[in-house]
Amino acid sequence: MRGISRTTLAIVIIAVVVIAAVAGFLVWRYYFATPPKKMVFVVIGKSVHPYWSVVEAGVKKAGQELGVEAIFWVPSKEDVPAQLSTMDTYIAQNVAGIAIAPSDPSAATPYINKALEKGIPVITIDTDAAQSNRLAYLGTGNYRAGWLAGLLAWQCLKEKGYAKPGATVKVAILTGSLTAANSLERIAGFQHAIGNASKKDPDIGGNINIVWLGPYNDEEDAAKALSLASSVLASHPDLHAAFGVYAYDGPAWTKAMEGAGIPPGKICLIEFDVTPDNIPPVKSGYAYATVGQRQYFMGYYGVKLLYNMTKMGVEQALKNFIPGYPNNKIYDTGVDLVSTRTFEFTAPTGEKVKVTSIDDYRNLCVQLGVDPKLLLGE
Amino acid sequence: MYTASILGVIKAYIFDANNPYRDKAMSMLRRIVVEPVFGISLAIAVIAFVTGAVNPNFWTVENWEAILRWIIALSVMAMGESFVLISGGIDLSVGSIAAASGMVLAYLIHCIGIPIPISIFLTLLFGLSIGLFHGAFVSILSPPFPQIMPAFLITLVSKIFFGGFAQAITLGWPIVLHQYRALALVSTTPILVTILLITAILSIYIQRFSILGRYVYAVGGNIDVARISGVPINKVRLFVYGYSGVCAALAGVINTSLMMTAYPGTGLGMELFAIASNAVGGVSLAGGEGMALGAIIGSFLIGLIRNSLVLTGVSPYWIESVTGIILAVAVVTDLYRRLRIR
Amino acid sequence: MYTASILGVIKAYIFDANNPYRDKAMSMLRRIVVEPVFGISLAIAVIAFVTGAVNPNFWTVENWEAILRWIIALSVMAMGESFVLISGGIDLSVGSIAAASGMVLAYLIHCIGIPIPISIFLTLLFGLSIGLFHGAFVSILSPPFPQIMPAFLITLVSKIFFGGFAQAITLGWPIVLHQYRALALVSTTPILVTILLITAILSIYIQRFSILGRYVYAVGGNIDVARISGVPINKVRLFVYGYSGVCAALAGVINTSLMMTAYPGTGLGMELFAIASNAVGGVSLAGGEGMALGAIIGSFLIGLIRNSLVLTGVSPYWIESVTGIILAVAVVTDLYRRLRIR
Amino acid sequence: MHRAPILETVDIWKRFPGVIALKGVSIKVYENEIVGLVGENGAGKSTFLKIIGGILRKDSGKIYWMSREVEFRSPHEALENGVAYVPQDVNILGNLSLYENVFIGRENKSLFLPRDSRREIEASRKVFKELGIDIDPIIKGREVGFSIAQLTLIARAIYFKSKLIMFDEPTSGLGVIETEKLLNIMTRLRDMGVSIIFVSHKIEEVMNVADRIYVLRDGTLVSEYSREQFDLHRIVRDMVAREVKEFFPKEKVEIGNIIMEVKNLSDTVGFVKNVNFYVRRGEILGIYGIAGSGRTEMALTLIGFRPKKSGTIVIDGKTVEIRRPRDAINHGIGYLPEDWRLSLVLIMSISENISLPIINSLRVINLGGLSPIDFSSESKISRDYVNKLRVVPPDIKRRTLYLSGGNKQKVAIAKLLASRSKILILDEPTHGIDVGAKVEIRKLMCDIAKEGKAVILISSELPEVINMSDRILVMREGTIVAEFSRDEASEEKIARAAIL
Ligand SMILES: Nc1ncnc2c1ncn2[C@@H]1O[C@H](COP(=O)(O)OP(=O)(O)OP(=O)(O)O)[C@@H](O)[C@H]1O
Ligand SMILES: Nc1ncnc2c1ncn2[C@@H]1O[C@H](COP(=O)(O)OP(=O)(O)OP(=O)(O)O)[C@@H](O)[C@H]1O
Ligand SMILES: [Mg+2]
Ligand SMILES: [Mg+2]
Repeated sequence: MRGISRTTLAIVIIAVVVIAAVAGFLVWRYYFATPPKKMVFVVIGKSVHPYWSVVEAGVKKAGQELGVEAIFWVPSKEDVPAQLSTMDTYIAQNVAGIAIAPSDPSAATPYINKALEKGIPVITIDTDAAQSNRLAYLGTGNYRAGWLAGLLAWQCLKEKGYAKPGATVKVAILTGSLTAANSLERIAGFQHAIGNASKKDPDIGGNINIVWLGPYNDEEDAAKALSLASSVLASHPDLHAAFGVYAYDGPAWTKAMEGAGIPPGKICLIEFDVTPDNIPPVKSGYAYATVGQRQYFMGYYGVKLLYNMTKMGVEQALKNFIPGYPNNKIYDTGVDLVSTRTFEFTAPTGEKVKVTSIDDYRNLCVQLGVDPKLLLGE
Repeated sequence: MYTASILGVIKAYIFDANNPYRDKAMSMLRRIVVEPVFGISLAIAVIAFVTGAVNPNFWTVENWEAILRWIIALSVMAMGESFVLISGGIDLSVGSIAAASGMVLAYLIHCIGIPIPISIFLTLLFGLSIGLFHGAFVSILSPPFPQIMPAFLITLVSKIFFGGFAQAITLGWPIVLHQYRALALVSTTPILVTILLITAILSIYIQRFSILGRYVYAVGGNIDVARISGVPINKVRLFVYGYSGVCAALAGVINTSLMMTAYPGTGLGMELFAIASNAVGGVSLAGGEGMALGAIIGSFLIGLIRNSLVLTGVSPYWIESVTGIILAVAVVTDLYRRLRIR
Repeated sequence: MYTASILGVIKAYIFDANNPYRDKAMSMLRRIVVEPVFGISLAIAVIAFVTGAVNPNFWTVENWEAILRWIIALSVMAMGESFVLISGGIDLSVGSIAAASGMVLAYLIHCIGIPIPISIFLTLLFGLSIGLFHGAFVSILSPPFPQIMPAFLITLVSKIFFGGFAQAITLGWPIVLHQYRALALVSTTPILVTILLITAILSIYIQRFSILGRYVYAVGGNIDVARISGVPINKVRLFVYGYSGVCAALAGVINTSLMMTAYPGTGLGMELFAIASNAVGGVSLAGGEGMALGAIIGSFLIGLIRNSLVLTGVSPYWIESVTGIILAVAVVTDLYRRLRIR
Repeated sequence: MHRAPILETVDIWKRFPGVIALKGVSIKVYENEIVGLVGENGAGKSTFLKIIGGILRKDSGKIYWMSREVEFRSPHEALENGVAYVPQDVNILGNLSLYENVFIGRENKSLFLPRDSRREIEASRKVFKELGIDIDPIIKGREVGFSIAQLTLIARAIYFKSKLIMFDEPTSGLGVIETEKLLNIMTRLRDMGVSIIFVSHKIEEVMNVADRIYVLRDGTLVSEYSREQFDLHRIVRDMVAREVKEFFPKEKVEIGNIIMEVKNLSDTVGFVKNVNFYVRRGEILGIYGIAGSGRTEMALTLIGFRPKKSGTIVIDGKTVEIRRPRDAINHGIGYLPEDWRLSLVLIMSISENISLPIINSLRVINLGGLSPIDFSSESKISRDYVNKLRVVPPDIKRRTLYLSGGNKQKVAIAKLLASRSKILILDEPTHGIDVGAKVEIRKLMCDIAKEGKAVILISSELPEVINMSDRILVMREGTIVAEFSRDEASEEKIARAAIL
């Protein structure tokens, strides 16, 4: 009375596996006989995040324009093995080209090189893997973006008069990961910029004591970010500057400040990314500015560049696209610094820094072909 | 003032030797509070003392509000989880349900335009129905299987599914709710405390004083015996998973109201802390033992550790490891104490 | 060719009615393979068929190599976990141990300059010692506590601690190992397959054919009975947690070799999939039942689902949710089947 | 005199994988009646009761309850209809208090209402007293031993006077006094209008109280006796299909020198106080005591399962250190727990259970823990004992979980015998076992003694102790209070020593 006997089960299993295998093989043969359909390009992002949704929009647009299949793939959280195993899968499929934003550049290097050896063109976007043989890099380094955030913070500290000779300045950093490369690079850029500016600033000349708090890790959980920010404010009510490394970190700082009764503008808060959530803090004056990367172009030009490589050859495509090729293999997509007003200042490091107002940024979006609602909300 | 009056009542009970109810009240107090809580409370006191010594800001009202704000969502979730654990099951989905609930709430309010109270109600209903589904699944398969198996599997599936679902509905974008001022009310301190109190009182009442509570313990103690004794085991399980679902959804609502923005990632992974809060607070993962109060104390300990590590200026890179060590010490102390009581 | 000869042997066994070993072999086959595997194998076959139909590249050798490469670490980890689960405990720390082991390996090779084989050996020793510590902790406290309690607590603490530790040693930065060519050998397909085979054979041998294995099942089935029957329950638990620790460290080594970089986040959270692989593969989370082969099949299913979702072009936003649904269907089919056999 | 039956079953069939437990059983139970149901182990008695009580589902057949066809889908539903089942697998909820165990599932109130603990405590104190035990109902289920647990279940059944109570071997773990009380209560309940189905392997008890007896063999009803026709030997013959003449086959054995001596044994909590005794080769030493007298605790402390405060154990003249059961096994002491829940891993098969204590020696080559198991000698040993003790079904690959209560006990005994210890402590070895098998096991005890080994027989069945032992110790409140040689022992003397 056991229903089916075990032996029958065994035979059924073997039968099912065999049938599946044979059927799969036949289907494969069938497809093999027909010529491949569309070319397939793959763009691999880092995690499900508004930032990457904008990249995706660029990818889809390019795919549409070129009439090719442009696949965009992200793991749900930053996850190096998941990203690389997916890349491995696409390599196994012999796609026409891959653009990847490696979560860990050095871990991705073997796979980038492997794809190139198989003849699949690979470029990096958002985060570079400089030691690999990738054909080109599209994007603004996160280090550079963090650097600009640092310069902004320094400018704000000066404006508010916190940065005085001999003063102590407390700067706190909140991030979603202590291991993801973009976070590490943004933080490094931010810290180096402030350190550099404080030394080069003629008024200060390094005569200032900068206390770094953090980076505190909220594990990509906005509620945890808020609780950490509140704790930091509670223990350091005299905080001077704050940096939110991931998109929701800026709003979390803002909420925490509201909760602790700190008035807008008292703390120099620099946000990262332009999402509908990052704009209210800027408008209300809690945030000095937010740093936006033009990620749309990484997706859009990424696919176009890969397409051209397959059509006109790698060298030609790169020569047409990147100024200064072959000495330079980096295409800078640029960074936007968004605040309530448009202004410009010269940082102590000698760089000219341009800040756009929200309205100007909206116009810029329209001009570049991005739906501003996506980035700025209503 | 509130605190003062409670203290007054306690004092009256403890010091007035003529009070005829004193002994009774004391024994009840012991049963409800002291027993499961002593070891951990000690840990809490030590941590508070040390942190206060290192950083006097620890004792400011703002700081305690900050601690409280974050803990409440976790406590509520952990209380729901405590029912499931006591009944001998496990609910791995609470974090993802909280995340999905936050998104559902925002979707209802912002994209459909349903009034806030109704949206909250519908969100809780959403949590409830997921929980009931878990309860039904577990009931169908267990017995004959040991409860933990279908429970682990189906709630794991839900964890994965609803975690993905939360991200997928807006393709990862947050839903901003700044314009819905009324929603912020939910996360004002008095309301938060009220939510905590109501959930705690309800949970403790059910567990310790109601018939249903006895059934929950019975099912967790030995489901076969409970069944033979005439306990409606399936109703009990529908209830515990449903309750856990509602609590998780409530945690999602609290999180969303705190940020006034629904982020798909908020709450993901929180189930681990909810279960850990219970384990730390003396709720047996083997079922049949423990109480909701333990869950609250456990989540309080976890929240406190996080706060105190920030306040004492421990390097953020070592925060995780130090958290691990402190938890270990607290837990070992507590287990050791209970070992001696046995 | 390899396949052909295996098929030949199988054919001889099945169809040659005069073969005196046939019945024995069949019954062994049944005991080792068929029982725990049927429902899931069906799911695997269906997924393979559908994916192959949608995307013919699925059946290429490269693709299968890619699948294999990325599930071996999980399989190895899951096999270690299967011992702990069968013994009635739980090990939540395996993901973090893998992460920490990867960093330790890189540290030994790169920062101290120890030869690669010795470094790998020391790393495995590192995993072993953590596991033995868990085993000792659980043994001290259980009985009188149910095993799952101290097991959950101490491995949770280790999960938090070693997760943090992995981040802290380099302040979150990866250690690059590209210049150590020999390390890459570990993750070439033949070596990976060898590792899998050796671990699998060893695990299956211990569980099904050795005295120690019998003890592991007895401890998971009823620890009091095991004790009164003279089973050395503490040695058994030292063994299972130690084995699990070694397997986790091995998974960390494989991951590091695959990427030629030790990235502190690699492996964190993997314990959930290791436990899920077991649950899916029929290892009872209540202890006493199941086998390592189930763990392999379970992790294979998980790896296959990931691959097939990429190949069929499911939107990445829905991948998690779809994974959840497929797992649910697989698991329900399997549970239902086992329900009927019981 | 009888009206329509209160319960009638017609042609009930039940199949399990590998066995047919019931092959068309039809019985009737009238109001105000005690119906005895007897049969060998594995005959299907419990299965039958469980089907009526809504715990199992029948495959076919009809059940009429108060002349209405019913099928209870859960015990909950059965209870609501006035049908109560007192299970044989005595198990109470360890994490709840005794009074909660009495009342659980029968509060008959809405789930969310508060419980009425005070009333429940008082009420259960009263029923316990009625059953002759003076125990605080607040203590947790896990803290009491087998017989108190048994009595708690009984208390539960008699407090709520259901219309039909089915007792499945309620007396198996009880001593004479409690048994007496229970039988009295049963007759009283009957006179109050409650119908009772009474399953027991102690046929005399059944004959004492029952109005009718059904005999079940191998899933079929073989005979029905009304009170006037009761005849022990005929009933037993119907059960086991052969003649059983001698119930206590004691053989005279030459008694050798002392094999084990226990001095000053005390545990840490005071259930065992200063126990001193010795046992000799070839001797069967009986230990008697009432429920809670500490015999089980003494044995568990002796073998190192419970923590020991003081005590020396001398085996063959050498003082040995026993800190855990493993040591006891290594020194040749085998223990049969009073409850098979402590001797069987239920999810393991019969052979795996039998071989568990000796698996270490069943290896093909010696690789320590990694040694391969010698499966063929494992199954050979198991098969031997399964045949010897007539375990049904004799399938050594079957999980013990699926065996009937008595067969579980038989496997537990097999497990002990297989370890071939030189000192055997048998704690209630024959409870739950059918008459035929009881005799077999008693014969085995004599055989063991003949081999020059020693047997310590802990039993609540006074005739068994008196007829099988060479010497009898009586325990009370954790210590040994009296000793009788075989010749001086009488039921009365022993009972007096145990109670006073
Ligand atoms: N859940 C089950 N699965 C499979 N077989 C079972 C199950 N329960 C009982 N059986 C089988 O059914 C038969 C009847 O068992 P039952 O428990 O009714 O016997 P019983 O007459 O009560 O015996 P005992 O006197 O030993 O209690 C036995 O052979 C037993 O092995
Ligand atoms: N009347 C009682 N009052 C309090 N505790 C009791 C009582 N009877 C038994 N106990 C507790 O229950 C435990 C064992 O009881 P149980 O009746 O199962 O013993 P038993 O095994 O039948 O008898 P023995 O101990 O003589 O073998 C004892 O440790 C005792 O503490
Ligand atoms: Mg029975
Ligand atoms: Mg006893």
